[in-house]
Amino acid sequence: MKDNLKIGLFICDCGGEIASYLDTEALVMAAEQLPQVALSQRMPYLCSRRDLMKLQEAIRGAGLNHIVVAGCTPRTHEALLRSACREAGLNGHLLEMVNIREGCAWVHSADGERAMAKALDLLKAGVARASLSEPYEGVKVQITPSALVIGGGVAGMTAALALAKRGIAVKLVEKEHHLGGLLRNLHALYPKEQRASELLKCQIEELREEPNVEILLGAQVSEVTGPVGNYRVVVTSGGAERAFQVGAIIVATGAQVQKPFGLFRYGTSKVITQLELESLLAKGDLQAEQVVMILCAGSSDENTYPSALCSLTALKQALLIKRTHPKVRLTLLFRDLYLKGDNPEADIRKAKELGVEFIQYGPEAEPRVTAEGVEVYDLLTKQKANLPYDLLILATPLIPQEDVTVLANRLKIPLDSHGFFPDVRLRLRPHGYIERAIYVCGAAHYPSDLRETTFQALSAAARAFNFLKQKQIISEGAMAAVDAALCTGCGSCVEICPFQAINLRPKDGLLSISVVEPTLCKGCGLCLPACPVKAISLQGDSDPQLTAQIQAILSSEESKDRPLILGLFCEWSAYAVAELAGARHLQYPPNLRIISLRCAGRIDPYHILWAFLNGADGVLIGGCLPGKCHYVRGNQQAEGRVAKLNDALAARGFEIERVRLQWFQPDNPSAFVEEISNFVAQIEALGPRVTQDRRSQDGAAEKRSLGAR
Amino acid sequence: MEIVRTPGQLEKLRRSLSKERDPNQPCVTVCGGTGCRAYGSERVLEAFQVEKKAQTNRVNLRMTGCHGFCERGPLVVIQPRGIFYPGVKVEDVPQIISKTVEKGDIIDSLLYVDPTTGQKITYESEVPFYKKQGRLLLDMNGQIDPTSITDYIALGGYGSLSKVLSQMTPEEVIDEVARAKLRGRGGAGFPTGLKWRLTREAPGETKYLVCNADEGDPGAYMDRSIMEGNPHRVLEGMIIGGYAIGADKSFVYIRKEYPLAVKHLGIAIAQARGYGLLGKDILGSGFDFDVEIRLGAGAFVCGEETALMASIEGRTGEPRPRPPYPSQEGLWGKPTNINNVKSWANVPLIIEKGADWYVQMGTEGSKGTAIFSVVGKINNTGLVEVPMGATLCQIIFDIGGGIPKGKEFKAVQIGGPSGGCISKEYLDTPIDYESLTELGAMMGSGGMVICDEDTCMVDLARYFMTFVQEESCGKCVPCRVGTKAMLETLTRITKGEGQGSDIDYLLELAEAVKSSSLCGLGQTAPNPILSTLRYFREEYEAHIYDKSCPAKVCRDLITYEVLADLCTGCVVCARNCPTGAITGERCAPHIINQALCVRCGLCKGLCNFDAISVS
Amino acid sequence: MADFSAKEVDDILNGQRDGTESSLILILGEIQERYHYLPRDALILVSQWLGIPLSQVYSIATFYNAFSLKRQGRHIIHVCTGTACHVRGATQVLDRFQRRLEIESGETTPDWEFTLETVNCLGACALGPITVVDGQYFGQMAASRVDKLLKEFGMERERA
Amino acid sequence: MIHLTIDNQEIEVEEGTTILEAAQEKGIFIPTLCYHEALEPYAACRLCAVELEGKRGSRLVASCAYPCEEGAVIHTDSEMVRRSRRITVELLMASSEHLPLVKALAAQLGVAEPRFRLPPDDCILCGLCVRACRDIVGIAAISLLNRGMEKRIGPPFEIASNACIECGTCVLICPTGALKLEDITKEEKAIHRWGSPFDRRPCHICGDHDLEPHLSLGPHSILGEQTSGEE
Repeated sequence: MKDNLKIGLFICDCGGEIASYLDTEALVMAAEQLPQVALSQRMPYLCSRRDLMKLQEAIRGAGLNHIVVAGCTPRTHEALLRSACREAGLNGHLLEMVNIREGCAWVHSADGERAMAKALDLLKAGVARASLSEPYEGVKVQITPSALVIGGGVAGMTAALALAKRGIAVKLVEKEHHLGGLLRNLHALYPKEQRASELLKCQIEELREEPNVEILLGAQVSEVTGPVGNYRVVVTSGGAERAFQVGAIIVATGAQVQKPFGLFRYGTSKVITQLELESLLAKGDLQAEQVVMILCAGSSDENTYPSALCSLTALKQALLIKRTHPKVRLTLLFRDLYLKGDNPEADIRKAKELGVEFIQYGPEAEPRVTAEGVEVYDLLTKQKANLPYDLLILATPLIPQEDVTVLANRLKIPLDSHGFFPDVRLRLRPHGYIERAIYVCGAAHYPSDLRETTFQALSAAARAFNFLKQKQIISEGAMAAVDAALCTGCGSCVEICPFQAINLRPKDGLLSISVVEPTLCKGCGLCLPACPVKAISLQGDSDPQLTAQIQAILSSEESKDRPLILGLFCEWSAYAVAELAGARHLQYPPNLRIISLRCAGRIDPYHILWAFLNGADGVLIGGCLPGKCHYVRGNQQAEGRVAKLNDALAARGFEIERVRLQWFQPDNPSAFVEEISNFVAQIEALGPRVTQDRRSQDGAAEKRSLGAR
Repeated sequence: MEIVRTPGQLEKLRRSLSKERDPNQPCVTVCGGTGCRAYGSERVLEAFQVEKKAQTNRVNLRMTGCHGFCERGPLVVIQPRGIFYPGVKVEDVPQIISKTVEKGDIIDSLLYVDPTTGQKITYESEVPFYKKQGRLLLDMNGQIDPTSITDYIALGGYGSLSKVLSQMTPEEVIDEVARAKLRGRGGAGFPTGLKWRLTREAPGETKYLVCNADEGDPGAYMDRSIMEGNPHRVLEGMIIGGYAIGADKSFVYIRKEYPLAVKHLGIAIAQARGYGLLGKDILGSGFDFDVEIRLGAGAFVCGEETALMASIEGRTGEPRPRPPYPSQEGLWGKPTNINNVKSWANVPLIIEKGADWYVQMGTEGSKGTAIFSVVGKINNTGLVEVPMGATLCQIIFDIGGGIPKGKEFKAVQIGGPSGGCISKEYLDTPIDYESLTELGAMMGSGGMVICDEDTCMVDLARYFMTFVQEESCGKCVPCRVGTKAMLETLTRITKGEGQGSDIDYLLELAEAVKSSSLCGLGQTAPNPILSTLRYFREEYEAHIYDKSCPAKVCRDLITYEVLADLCTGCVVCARNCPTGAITGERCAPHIINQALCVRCGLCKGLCNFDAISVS
Repeated sequence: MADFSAKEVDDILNGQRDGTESSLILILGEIQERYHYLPRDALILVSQWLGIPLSQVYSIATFYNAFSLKRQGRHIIHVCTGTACHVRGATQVLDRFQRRLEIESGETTPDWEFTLETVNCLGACALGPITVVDGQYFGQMAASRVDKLLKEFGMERERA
Repeated sequence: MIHLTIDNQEIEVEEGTTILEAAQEKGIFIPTLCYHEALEPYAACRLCAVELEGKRGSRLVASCAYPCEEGAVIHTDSEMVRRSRRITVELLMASSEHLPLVKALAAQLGVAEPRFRLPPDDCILCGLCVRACRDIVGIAAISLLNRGMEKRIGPPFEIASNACIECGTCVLICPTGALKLEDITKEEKAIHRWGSPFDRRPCHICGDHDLEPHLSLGPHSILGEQTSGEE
């Protein structure tokens, strides 16, 4: 506990949005009783110009050195309030926000009394946390004004060119020995039926003439390290290694066509894929009277996706065939037609005028292919049709490249369930999020046609350009620091850090100690639990702060809220969805006290013990779905630790059911509410925890020993 | 072309240029205003070029800006004598060259015939339309090629600028403009000198200057023809203004709908930069100034200064409350001085000839000239520039040549959507800012629409209300909903569904919209209604109570009929009637089936025997 | 009228090196010139390159008359409804166009041939009522001249 | 310090104070719709108009935006003011008579019936949500669209916004409850009024990224029996 502590507590009515559910006046009164609170004040609209001034006056006037604001979610207002504090001469990180709106008022509007109790606990926690917060400046990172483009297909080339034209130095890495990617195998393009080869030719020439672009063929990205805006990239080509710095990375690795072996007699001479047809058309030797096309081929099972691309290609090819070989009888079997563009119906009409037959089949009745023909149940005419064929074309979706996971790991960005690179779900991003400056475009992102790929490439380039334009970024986020005095140099943190931000440096000859590279550290805190001697502290989210917070949030003596449940939530998923539930005014039991963390992997088993020792009846840990962790492995580690902890708990005589690790989807609040309710129910079933009296010897001892850390 | 570095060099350049322009050297000028171009003046010019080659004649050809007499385009004037041929066709060109240019003979058949007196007129200066005007801003339009800076310089262009930069302090410039009592030609008539002073004295290093060329008022096009015909004078005015105010960056906000003006202005800016009259250290004075063009994307409200600035900054043209005024916080929060094209164009003249000369023109309160675009039911449609204080009568009858087809003059609408109608009782009022405002109209942009007996004033009011309704930005309630309410009511009236209470309701709405709207657009929007109600209330009452439209305009109150005795049964109307409402045997009188007739008036337009009557 | 191409838009943007908020309307203007409307993807690219919120770009695209978000026809007909033209009977002309093309002003014929627009004064009042087709002026218009005009621009008699 | 008179009360305020703020200090009530403490004045609803005496007679000014001037004489409840308020509210009623907020105002000012009507609408275009999203949250997911009578509020292209972080600020600042936070589809969530009108098939790959909704045609339209919604 620091002395000369002057905490200012400001509770916002939010123009009634909070005040109409919580008695803010009473909260102010209660807060005044808290130690270290020098000033406790109620504000009608803290985000209004007038109230912000009042806040600043208070800071200057009363000489406050820590601020706690109880109001809405930090996501909307923290930036505003921080800058207000700075103007008043207070380091922005001495501001602590307590979310009593989404986190309490709105979600317990049905139960005012208990909501009040909870709100007070949240306040106490905020104050406890604030009293230990330290000022710190963000880390400035100079941005290298150059970009790496991975993949030399249309997407990659377009993006590279767009950046180069604006004076950005670009390194274009292509694993093949020639540029062009998938487009090289295409014959004509939709909708203008322009020759693919020509388009490719002029694009490659344009690129080669561009001085700002360096093309590395037959090369692979073998290593990506360094901080955002300053990545150190190692590229290997033909055994030779090359390293260089880039500010931003564009991923345009494209995709490949799935070969539907074992489906629809694929492999037999008469059955080919769309791509194979392209080369036939290119060569111009198409001998067939009866052509059948099957769309969404073999995509009946759950884990596939209808791709707009297949439909477009099929339509384009149908038109082409009909134009060049009017005699051919052409039937197009589809489940869904996904079409885009100015007016796709026109093309469909054109196709029909040319005599293309369209037959829709249902998901339950896939077409059956025999040597003689294709059996299909026509949804419209409601009858079976048997179509003889001498050429069967299968529209199969694009699937990710084989080596995609390797790259994903190098770049430390997640893949979606299909193995494509998704966008970061910025929609529910936590506050203070800094972008990675890694942008994905083209088929690496999802199966997209040429028009869309070009668009995406340019859009990715645009985002990269605007990122690089800023010259430097300031990362405000929390930062890990090693206490050299305690570090034994065991190296477990070095192992665990997903961003290679920690290295061992020799210290006075014999033993070596860990050092954190601040520009690399993302402040996930995975290293803290890993350190056996607790030598690592996390700026802005230190262990003492967390323990104090836990103690305070559970402190309501003989709270009516038994069973009392502590939620330790990852801000990316569990906390985000909790806020969303708040925004929707969904109701869940007030028993839950939520603390938001950067990542579930930040949690140390003793935090959980500590919670129980302070009267928690249950602990719920919320993290991102497997593979969705924004710090690569955080959620897995959390899982491992909880498993280990269970024994320890059992030893201390707790039911292990009292701890649960739960994955949450950031955008599904109703599911969230469900989970919460049934966990609360489960704990209620177990009843309040019967342990030795809190003030008993060993309990206290336990507390001391833990608290000391 | 090399950069002009000092006033001396400019003067030297001017002398050498004017030497080249031998005054006795014959020169054919073809009007290149949008009006004449639409009549095909470009083709006429080509013909002249071809002919010039063919006849190996060393005549000078020049495509000039708008002469103003748009009614009779394409206009051709042969200098030095100023022989005037209106409505010239391509086939006339050869003889113009061979006769008039070569021999100096006048081609009688091409001369202009004064519709009132019926006599032929040879020289441009003697055409009543020009004779009775006092042309200040438009005078040069006929003499110079707007795409050539040398033409402008040869006639003394940029002389005022060099005078200002070499001999006057900014304060002196402002004083001169103030003494000239120049008032904003945008319509409101705020004293320009005062505005400049406010901006100059406003705190802040960076200041901006804007030329408002967003001439949105339907029926007014003098700004356009100045920018098309003499862009350099506008630029010169702006540079002088920039020097006086202490701004080094400026914008011209001009309508996209004026492609030619945009083009000419663009050329002018490029040329001025080329000669060092824009850019760094102009004429060695150490004063930097540059101009950028910003295009209006079709929003009348952007004529309002705060909306205009929003638009320049790249936002939607929504006005904001004033204060703060642009002179305090304008573009990007910096002091900004906004003036209309005509205001800027006046400046060089004031500097050149002096305030004392300028104040001799005009009335007590309003000095200088006013330009009106006289359009509508008038013989000589065109741009008219007269000294302030001229009477409507002079403009409409002496210059405008009166109402066509001997119809009866009914009213004149001045100032467009923000202006109002004035009835014939007031034809003799000398017009200036004050008198017009008293009469319930407004100088506005100077659009002057002449209405004859066939114009329905309710319909006219409704037209303007439709206009402002469409153009309202929709930000403030009175303007967004109020204008809609007024429009609905007017529509009801013109449909013959009006009620006794409607007039009072209109007045009430008009009052409220006028007093409580956010910006000028809303505050002036009711003027057309208020003024028509003031002078033509009986027409409203006719619509409401007798369900009739005296002017026979409002569709739902009229019927078309065939006058059997006049109808020759030529079946033209029957063949063209969009709804097939007209039937009848060839050579026998036709009949209009009123049930089918949609009163489009097509038949009346087509009938060569005036056999279709409206009642 | 050209089909949308993201690359072209990129070139337009690249032409505006000092790409700032202030040049936004000019840029949209150029895109409108090129395609006669503002394609969705174009707006997104503009917003991303200039770093202006898409919402702002979109609200500008919807605010100003000069911009259209719908694809336009091959021929664009502008009927001037300025005051001078109005008192000289522009309404009848507009009417006739609407009847013959079977669309309201601001709409495009289903066959993407004609788009009918009104404009508030082209400043050629002497010629009123005036109609502009693909930038070509036609003065002293009358309802009775509409059919002929449409024919000139290749509208077959059948419709209407 | 600036001295002025509001409703015959001499008052003293700091420079830069608006008339509205000054009046509120003194507990003088002025009705407002588009004004909000947390945002810059917008002066669009004109309900806060007050009478300002001047040399050339009185005029109405928007008190939310008009700064107090030395020696100004202001009336917040004169006949002039009441007349303008009555009309303004009557005009609001044209489309929003059903809103409690408007009802209350109408009752207060004694306006019985609007003399002209528009299609009912919950949104009164006060622009609070737009300004809050842009100026407070800093996201600018929504904006004012079109102009005049067509003016609306919505996200780009009026389909589910990708920029929206669903903080709900717009919803809670909306004075009329025109905005509701609701699910559109299982995949996408967007604010109810602004939902995509298209039938979006849940498509993992294409669905989320592409602003242009996929036009998924049923067999009928393909067989030409009917054309799809696009045209």
